[in-house]
Amino acid sequence: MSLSSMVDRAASLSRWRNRPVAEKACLGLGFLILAVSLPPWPGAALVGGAMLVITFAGARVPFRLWATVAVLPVGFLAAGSVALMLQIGPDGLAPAPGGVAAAGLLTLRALAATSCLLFLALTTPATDLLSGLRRLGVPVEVVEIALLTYRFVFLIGDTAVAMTHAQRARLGHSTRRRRLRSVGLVIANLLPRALDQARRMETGLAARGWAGDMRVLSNTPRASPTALLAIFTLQVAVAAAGAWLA
Amino acid sequence: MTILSADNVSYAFPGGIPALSNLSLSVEKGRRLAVLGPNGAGKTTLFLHLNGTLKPNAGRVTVAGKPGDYTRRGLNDWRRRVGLVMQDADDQLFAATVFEDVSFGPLNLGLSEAEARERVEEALAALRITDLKDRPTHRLSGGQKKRVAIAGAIAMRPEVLLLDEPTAGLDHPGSAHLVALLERLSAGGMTLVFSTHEVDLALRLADEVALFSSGSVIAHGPAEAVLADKDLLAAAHLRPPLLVEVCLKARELGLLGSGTPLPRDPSQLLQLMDRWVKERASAS
Amino acid sequence: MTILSADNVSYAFPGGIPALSNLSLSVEKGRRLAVLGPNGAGKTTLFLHLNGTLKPNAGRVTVAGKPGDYTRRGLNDWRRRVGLVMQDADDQLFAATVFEDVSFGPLNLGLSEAEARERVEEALAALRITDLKDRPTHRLSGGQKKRVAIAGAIAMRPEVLLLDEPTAGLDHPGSAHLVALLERLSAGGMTLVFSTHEVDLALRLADEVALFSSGSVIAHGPAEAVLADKDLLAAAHLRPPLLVEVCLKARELGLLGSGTPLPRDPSQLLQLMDRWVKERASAS
Amino acid sequence: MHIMEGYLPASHCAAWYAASAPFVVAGALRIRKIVRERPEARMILAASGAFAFVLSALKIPSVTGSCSHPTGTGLGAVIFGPSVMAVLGVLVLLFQALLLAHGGLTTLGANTFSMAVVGPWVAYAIWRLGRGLGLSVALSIFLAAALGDLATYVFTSVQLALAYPDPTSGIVGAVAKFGGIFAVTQIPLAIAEGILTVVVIDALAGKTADADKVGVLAGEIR
Repeated sequence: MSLSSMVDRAASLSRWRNRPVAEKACLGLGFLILAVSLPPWPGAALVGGAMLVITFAGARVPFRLWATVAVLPVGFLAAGSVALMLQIGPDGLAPAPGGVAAAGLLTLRALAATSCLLFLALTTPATDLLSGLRRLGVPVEVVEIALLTYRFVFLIGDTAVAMTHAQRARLGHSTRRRRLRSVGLVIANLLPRALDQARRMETGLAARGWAGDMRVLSNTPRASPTALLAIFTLQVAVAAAGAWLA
Repeated sequence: MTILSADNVSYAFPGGIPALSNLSLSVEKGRRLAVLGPNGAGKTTLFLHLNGTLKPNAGRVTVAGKPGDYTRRGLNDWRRRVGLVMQDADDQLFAATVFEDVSFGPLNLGLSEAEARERVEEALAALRITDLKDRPTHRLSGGQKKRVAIAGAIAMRPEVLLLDEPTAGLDHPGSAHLVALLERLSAGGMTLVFSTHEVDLALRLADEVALFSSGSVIAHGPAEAVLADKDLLAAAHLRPPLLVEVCLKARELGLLGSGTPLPRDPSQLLQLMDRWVKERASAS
Repeated sequence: MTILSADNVSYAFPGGIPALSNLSLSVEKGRRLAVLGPNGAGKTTLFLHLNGTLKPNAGRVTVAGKPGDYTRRGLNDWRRRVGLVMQDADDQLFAATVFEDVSFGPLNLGLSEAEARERVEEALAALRITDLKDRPTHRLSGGQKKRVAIAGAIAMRPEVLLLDEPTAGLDHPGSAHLVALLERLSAGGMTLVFSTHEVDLALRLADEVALFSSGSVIAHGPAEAVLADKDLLAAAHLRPPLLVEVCLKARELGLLGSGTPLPRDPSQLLQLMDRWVKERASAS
Repeated sequence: MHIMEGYLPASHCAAWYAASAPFVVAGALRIRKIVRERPEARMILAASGAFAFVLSALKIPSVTGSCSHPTGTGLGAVIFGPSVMAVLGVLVLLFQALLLAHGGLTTLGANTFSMAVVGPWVAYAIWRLGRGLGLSVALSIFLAAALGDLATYVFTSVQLALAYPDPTSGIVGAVAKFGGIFAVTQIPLAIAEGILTVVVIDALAGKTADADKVGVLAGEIR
């Protein structure tokens, strides 16, 4: 099972799964915007702190899961920070003056923003967020394609995993050359399968009276104005504190 | 009353590969018809004709006595009356959650939100999957997906339900569950047409069996008669169900009177065996 | 000689979803072992452990008595000895033609082209599909694809062949063909391990049956004993094969001596029935 | 390598969103038109998007032995065309952010520009150029995929340099620094992706009786 289905599973089993999407989106996206627009110290630090408290104390996201997903962005951060700590002068590479501080502030902001992203990813299934895009004015066709894409990702992903297992069983990955060729064969076999799947889905939906619209009834609760107000107040408070302390 | 029929239907896929040739079949209201044949015989293609997805090259399909209407309006009406559950449930489930998915058909019928909601609740209750309603569709087991796919069809309240290989890929508990469900739907008045290559399923569930071989129906009659005819079955590359074989043998050996109805499931056979022994004991 | 074994193997998918828990199973050289259980019980996950694709979180897998070696060299050797045929043949045919596809494994073994060619010819002959060799893989029927997938595994001359749900999706002629093929392979000395949820297949083909339920083996023994134990089967959500049920009933009714071996296929049962009647006739 | 969440300042995030918008909107309008004409094209586009996502999650070995994920920009541009690829690319990047924490939402605009606009257009241009010059299909595909991949990474380095210029050598120096970290290590991987794409196109061609499978597939989408 891949990381993608791990995150998806965590989101659909989350304690906050049935919270209104608008509330979670305001919380996560609002803080995300604050994280990148406030000065990193102490603004982003406050945002990160608030988000971590909400993630672990509020939504009770398991820490181990959170950490597993966070490893990838941290890797990028480490590599990127090296660049900030060095400068290219007349004598070639040298430590940049103030580079460590710059890298530190950037790290702070990136981690705060990442904690907002992880909060959203681990409490809200991607489909809920995509459905919400409709309300933001994204064309219906694109949202529908996005939702269908999400559905196909798991079907096609399973096929790719099974194909890879089958190749390993026949030593298709025993050398780098063979491995590259094997991956190429998986991709080449995946595309016709994906298109086939699309055609069958089309027949299946036509049988259910599909005439071009993909309307479904939503069963998710509406956001409560009180909760939205509370979220907004919290964000204003964090923003004010961040700006005032800076 | 004939609710659905195919009259001398022929069809070839683009590229000229023949799929159905001069096929005739009719379905009476309220019956349970098994379309039985080996893989690749054209069962799926037939079903796609019966709900108007494919249009015959020759011959015609009629719905409730009227020739099939392939206009957009006509097809809407057709698919409202004739539901189709495909072999692979993954080909029919597309929405994020079970509730959303089942609501797709009712909304396509143009129902109001309140009516659609009622239909969904009703379909979920009929399939006893109300507890799954908020589950993501891609996290269901094979048997659950099948039930959701059927709920999606039932929510449109069709008169006929076509099911392509309904037990394919299901294990024993999964298919037992499904058979019980289809029996309940049938008891509620739904006409069922299902394709299968499993003779046991046909014996268990069907009133009538149509034997399918290379694109044509080669026999159509009461399940007991068709499934007991070894030669016919062999022509469709099938063998009689073991239950039937045992009973035919028992008739041949005089253990069973030739008028006794054939058992439909294992427990009935075991009861019959008790009777053989008792009758023989009392006879001797 | 134990050729493959899992000792107290536990495995959970990333994210902590348990799949195997403290599972032990051993396979003797030359046997035909059925791993029998409902869908989702973890049979596929077990097979992926038995060829080194997945590594247990606890416990170990041994090959010919030695602990599994997960280094690249070790895995190459392991997979040369233990072939795997997956459930869906479409997932394992990659190349454009049958011949090319079957040559994938032999070429990966580092054999010369001439040697690889010989292996391919041999595998195609063993599966009696030499006539398919130039056919495009995507134009084969389900049964043919299955045979090509098996040929692809056989061409590496494994000692053990693992088959995940070998008859899934095949109709009667397709699975009869496959069973005959597996019997030939077994007669040639190949050790076979196959997973299935079909009790009849296990009865027809296996020497030994391991009952699988929620990630563990709950029983392992001679096919006749395990498949005749209703309680054990019920614990694995299975029911006894009809053949076995009829014979157990016959024993209970005194039609069949308790020492008589159980029939493995329908024709054997019908012969037995002849004997019941004859014996009773001569007895009375 | 996608730019991670929070790595760019707010002004840069907004600017890159604005820069990629025309391409994505043009693609979306095109998709809208296709879908209006043929509602079923939705399925094929969605399956193609899912294919692109799954493809980018596969691991390929590079010439040097390290492992990475193919970008798929070259293959996508050749099969689906660069304008549709812009929308499919955004979807893939969105799913990568939400399901893998790979990339981010604030940096979605910047990542879209490099991976769904620059990469596919460079690849597409090279593919057309190569064919126009009479190069073989294999060589054209190889160059398109390898250079499309490399262009993506060079451009990502430029984006990072614009946000974080070098204190002494300015933007040019910063491009060299980020390029040294992200783009140079990418050269072997770009070569690997080029080879991979040739294998894919070759195998795809063998999968059907039609001589020109690429054209056939393109016809499905466009």
